[in-house]
Amino acid sequence: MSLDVVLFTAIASAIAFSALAVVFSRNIVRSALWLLFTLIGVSLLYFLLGAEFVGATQLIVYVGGTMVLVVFGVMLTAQQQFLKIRIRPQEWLVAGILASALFVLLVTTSFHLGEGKNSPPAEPMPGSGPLGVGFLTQYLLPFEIISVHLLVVLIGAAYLARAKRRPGGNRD
Amino acid sequence: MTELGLTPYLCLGAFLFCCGLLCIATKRNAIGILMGVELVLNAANVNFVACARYVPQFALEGQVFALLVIVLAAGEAAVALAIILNFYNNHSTVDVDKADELKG
Amino acid sequence: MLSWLLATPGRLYVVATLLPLAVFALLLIGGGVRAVCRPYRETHGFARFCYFFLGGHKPLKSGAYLATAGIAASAVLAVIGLVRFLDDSHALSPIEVEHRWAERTSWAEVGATESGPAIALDLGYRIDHLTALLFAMVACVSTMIFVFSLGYMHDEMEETHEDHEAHVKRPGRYGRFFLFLSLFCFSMLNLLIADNLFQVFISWELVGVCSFFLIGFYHERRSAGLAANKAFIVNRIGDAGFMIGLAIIWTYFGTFNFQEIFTKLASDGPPMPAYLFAIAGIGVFLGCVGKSAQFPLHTWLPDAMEGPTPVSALIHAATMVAAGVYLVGRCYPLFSPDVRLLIAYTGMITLFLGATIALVQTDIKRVLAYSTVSQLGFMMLALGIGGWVAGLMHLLTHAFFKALLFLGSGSVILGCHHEQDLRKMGGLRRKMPITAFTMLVGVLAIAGTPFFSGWYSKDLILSNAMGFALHDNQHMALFIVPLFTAGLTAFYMFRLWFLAFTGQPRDHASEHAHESPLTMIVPLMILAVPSIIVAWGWPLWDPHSSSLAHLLEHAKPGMANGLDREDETHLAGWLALAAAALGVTTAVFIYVLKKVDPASIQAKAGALYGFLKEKWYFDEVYDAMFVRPTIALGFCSARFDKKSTPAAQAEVADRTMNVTSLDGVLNVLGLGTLAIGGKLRVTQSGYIRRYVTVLMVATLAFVAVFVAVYFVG
Amino acid sequence: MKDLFSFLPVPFDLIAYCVAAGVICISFIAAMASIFVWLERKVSGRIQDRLGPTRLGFWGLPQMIADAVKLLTKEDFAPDVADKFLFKLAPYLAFCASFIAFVSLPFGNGIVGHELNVAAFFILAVLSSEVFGVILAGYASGSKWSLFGGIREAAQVVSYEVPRSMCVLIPVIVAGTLNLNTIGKQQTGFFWEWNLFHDPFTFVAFFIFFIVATASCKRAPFDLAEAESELVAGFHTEYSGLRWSIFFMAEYASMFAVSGAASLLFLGGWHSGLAPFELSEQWGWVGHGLNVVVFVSKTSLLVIVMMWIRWSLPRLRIDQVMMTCLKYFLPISCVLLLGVCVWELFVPNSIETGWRFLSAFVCAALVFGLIFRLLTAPLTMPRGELPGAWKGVATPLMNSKA
Repeated sequence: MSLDVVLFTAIASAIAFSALAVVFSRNIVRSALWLLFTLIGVSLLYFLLGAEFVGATQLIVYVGGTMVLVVFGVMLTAQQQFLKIRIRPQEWLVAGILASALFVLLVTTSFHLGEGKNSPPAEPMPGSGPLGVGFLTQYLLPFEIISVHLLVVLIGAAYLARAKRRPGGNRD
Repeated sequence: MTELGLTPYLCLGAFLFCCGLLCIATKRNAIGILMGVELVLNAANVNFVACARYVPQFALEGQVFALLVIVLAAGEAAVALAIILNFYNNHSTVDVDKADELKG
Repeated sequence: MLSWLLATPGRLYVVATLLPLAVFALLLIGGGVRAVCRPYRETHGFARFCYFFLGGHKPLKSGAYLATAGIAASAVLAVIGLVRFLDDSHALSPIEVEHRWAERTSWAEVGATESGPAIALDLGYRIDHLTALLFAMVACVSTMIFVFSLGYMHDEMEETHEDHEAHVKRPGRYGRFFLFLSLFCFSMLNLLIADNLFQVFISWELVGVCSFFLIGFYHERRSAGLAANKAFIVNRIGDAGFMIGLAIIWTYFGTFNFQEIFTKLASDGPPMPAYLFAIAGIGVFLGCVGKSAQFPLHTWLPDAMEGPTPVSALIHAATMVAAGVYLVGRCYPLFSPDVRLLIAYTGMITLFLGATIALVQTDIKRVLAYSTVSQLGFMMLALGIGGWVAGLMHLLTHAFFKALLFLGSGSVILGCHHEQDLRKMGGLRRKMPITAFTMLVGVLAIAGTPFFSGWYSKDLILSNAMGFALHDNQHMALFIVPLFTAGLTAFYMFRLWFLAFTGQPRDHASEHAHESPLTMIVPLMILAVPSIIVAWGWPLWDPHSSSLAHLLEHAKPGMANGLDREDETHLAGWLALAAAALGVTTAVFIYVLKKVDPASIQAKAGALYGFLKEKWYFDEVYDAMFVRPTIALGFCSARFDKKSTPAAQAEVADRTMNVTSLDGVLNVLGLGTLAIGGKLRVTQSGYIRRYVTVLMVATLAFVAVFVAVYFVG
Repeated sequence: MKDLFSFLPVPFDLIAYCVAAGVICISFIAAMASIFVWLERKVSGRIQDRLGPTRLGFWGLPQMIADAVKLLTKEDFAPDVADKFLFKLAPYLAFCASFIAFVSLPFGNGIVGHELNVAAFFILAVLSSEVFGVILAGYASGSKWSLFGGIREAAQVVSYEVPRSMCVLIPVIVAGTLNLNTIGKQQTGFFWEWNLFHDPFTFVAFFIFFIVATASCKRAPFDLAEAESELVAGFHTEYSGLRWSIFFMAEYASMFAVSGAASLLFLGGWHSGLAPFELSEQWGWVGHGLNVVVFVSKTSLLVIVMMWIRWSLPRLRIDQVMMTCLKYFLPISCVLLLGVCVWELFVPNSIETGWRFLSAFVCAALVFGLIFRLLTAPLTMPRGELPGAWKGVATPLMNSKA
């Protein structure tokens, strides 16, 4: 048992537990919290894999940005009656069966796909330098698309979430 | 198991993916659905990065696309939340089942 | 610029070709800008300035001069080019000539592969004797026609022109006329210099559309619109055949370049089955039939007289109908012997048909139109029997004297205040002497009077025909009919001249006739000269020594050699002369000495007269064969869709569809879709988790298939 | 340092090392926190004429112990409406975030928990997730004041993250690496080698970074999340005792972390600026020790400056806070970023060297001048006496003198 295996086991079980907790939490705020732990766990996994830059990005964008937004949204809409809206048990059953079937299939696929890839190559993962160069050369187009996409999102989100003046002013 | 291969990562990704789907399928809260989507995206990202680590020719590609997915997810969350807030303003609820004006 | 031109003197021709296009573009842009600025003419500012700078309400007069100058420059360049080309072809080897007088560039490439080069659509020009001569002819004749038009179209210069036939008032269209004429000339010149069938086809269609515009120039008149449509539609029939021919050629040769096609043909023979080769030839010929008004597609040409007379002159002499004959000559190696025989017989039928109808026409332009049909028949006949040189030489000579005749008739019509009926003319010789004299030259030339250009070419055609007929006795008709028709030609042309110019005026229009202005007379006089001398050679009295024929010999395609079988005895020439003399004599008897009254002949042969007068009932036959069935089919289709209801409820009938027919089927489809949609819309529940469940099922299925295919299987 | 545990079998040596490093860090932070609490009292006492901290025992040091005892023994309660789980979890979340930043913060050459290649980025990332604890605390308390505080905090921190990241990028561009240890090593030598004096843009960037970092640590004058005049006590209204103190440990830890980052990025890190060589390479363990001392004192100096600011400036309004960030710091940091790029690309070395010496010596002259002035300025009060309203009140010093 190498350290990697120990760490992976620990982190992966934490992630798995958190992910399950996201699904099964009745309270949406709790869900958000567990999602936060999942995301942090995933970022730790990236560090474990040696993708430090991706891990740090996951932390700053996902944990520090996206999750703050989500929690923000939760808080803005959190009223007691919405915290615990449920669905019928039958739907739970159907979805659960389907998801577990899918999981079994995916795991089968994973075992096939992962065959022969037991040890990572000796050289470390390319760090932020090669990534930056890659973004400005080989992957310039996706990079630009993402940039424009972000701009559009910025404008769109600002437009959608702006304070609207209601003609009647019947609600605050 | 002395060596950690690609398979555990892929399995973890599969698990996250299924959790995400389950989350989308079982939540009625719009934000809960959004969380499910985030889980699914993370599942994909785990696979990307794991493949970047274990398949040498994907060393750069995997990370690049993981980064792109992260950034996209941020944008997606922003827009989704804007929509949800709008929905909340108009319907005073975040229960997506109430958003069925267009149903057949 | 000059050195650029002289480096490859063939570019002279390019410049000459593009000049009319440039003029066209300038006029078009000017007119367009004027039209755009028109709404702002009342305001001040740049738009108003543009509007009035470009002529304001008046037609573009300066545009007409520009167009004339352009085509005149083309003509000058064409003559220079002709002289230089003749020099070069004497002095240099064929390869050098090819190098100096041909260029091509790739316009569009299709299907470049690693194994082979792309198939390219080329644009290019190639000058040989045929092109050079025809180019000079077209440019010069067009110039004359342009100059003539400057005078003839004079009444279009008014700000408001009143059309007496259509009873409408409209702005004059002086500029527009020259706009179309320029495009017409460009198309024809481009067709001539083209070195490939593709470019020919483009120009071909441009010529067609220009003729459409020009025939329908007085589009307020219903007859003009119909004639334009007719010309266009009939040409489409021919062009359909042309397209088929092109498609076959492209498929099997992979190129449209004439030289490449001919080289392949000469070295390997046709690379396709014989029947396809024949179909390709017939297809191309069908295009020529449409363009050159051969039987059975000749019916559009007389109707095309609805356009202004200079347009008729241009169509009949220099451009449109010449294009068909030119293309037959150009594509000569594409025609197998059977197809050539078909060409010959088509020509024979056409020439007889045209001549017989021309006998009884009373409209001065229609007589000329049918004479054109007949003369084109002569050319086709000549080409069909192997008299390549004879046919194309007749094209050249005919262009000059037919242009002369048409412009002369234009002069007459203008002199008689737009009166075209020969029966109402008479005695114009004294009132318009120059027109009368120059037209006489044209009439003599077309009748085949010795030492006039027409004599040389027609003599050559008939001697070729006789040689062919003697060689193969079963085709004797190919000689007899033209010979007889030569007599008819002389008769009806002199009939025209006698009716118009001799005797006493028969109508007040001809009483008040006057000679035309100088701009119209001068082109007539100039055209009279080549009508006489263009085919001269030494010795003058030997029709076979014509220099024009010798020049054309150079351009003769290789496989045409040995096909022409002239008779050595010159018997055909004498016979033709005799036939012409007979025709002239008859005309003199009937119309000058008035020994026989035409009315009595008319009365005796009433049926035949009617038959000829009604143009062999071609229009009626076509009407019965094609037009009526088409309309009937349309009515049947309508009946199929609509319920039959009493005529009184026609509006109701329009709305009520027959549910068991096509419409019903479509309705069933639509309603069925609607019903299925109604059932399916329940699945669109608006619950995201349901959708996700479906999504999961789909993902499950896909992953399962993936696993099964890639790992298990 | 990893060699220390090499006697253990393979995975366990690392685990032991991690545990040891964690223990060291936590105890360091705890110690730091209590020292900073004491320091804060002293500073505020000096600045605002508060008497208590200056009186109790030797330099007021027993106050620290008294505080600790008070916090540890205070009743730990949670409101009824609170979400108990989240309420209890929130302080630890906040603390963890600050604590993790120390993993990659080098205290000396190689004296670092884990040398990350993206350390600068990593510190930003984990510090920005500290906000979660605050938000959750605000939400879980079940109090409107707390919720407002939490949401204010979220908005403020997320906004200030942007100019802060940009200001970090500026020295990173100069250094060409995100590795803080490397950045520290690059500034070996005299003080003009510090990134602060690299060019005018880094010089300005330092101050912007410091202000923005203050804001993102929710320190006054940007402490809108706990503005007692508006929100009672903001997100920690309902907290007391140990949990409350953990929030403050987190705050002091993150103050220390950003100050450490600032000193590493701009102020030469663990270099005193007075020796032309790397101490640890020349003098071994002694050098390492000196490095740590220099680094901690530099960083503590920056923390003291933060306290100084806190007790000197009035609090801003929340809209002013946001406007300052989005309308001023963001454009300024963008301009600085562009400027430093242009400088790196187009400015010749001679000018750069010239600027380096010029700015360094001017700054040094100013600092020395200030210190000289402070030391030589005449006292406004006789020694031992209190100023202002407290004039004439007896103090221990007076007593001792008397």
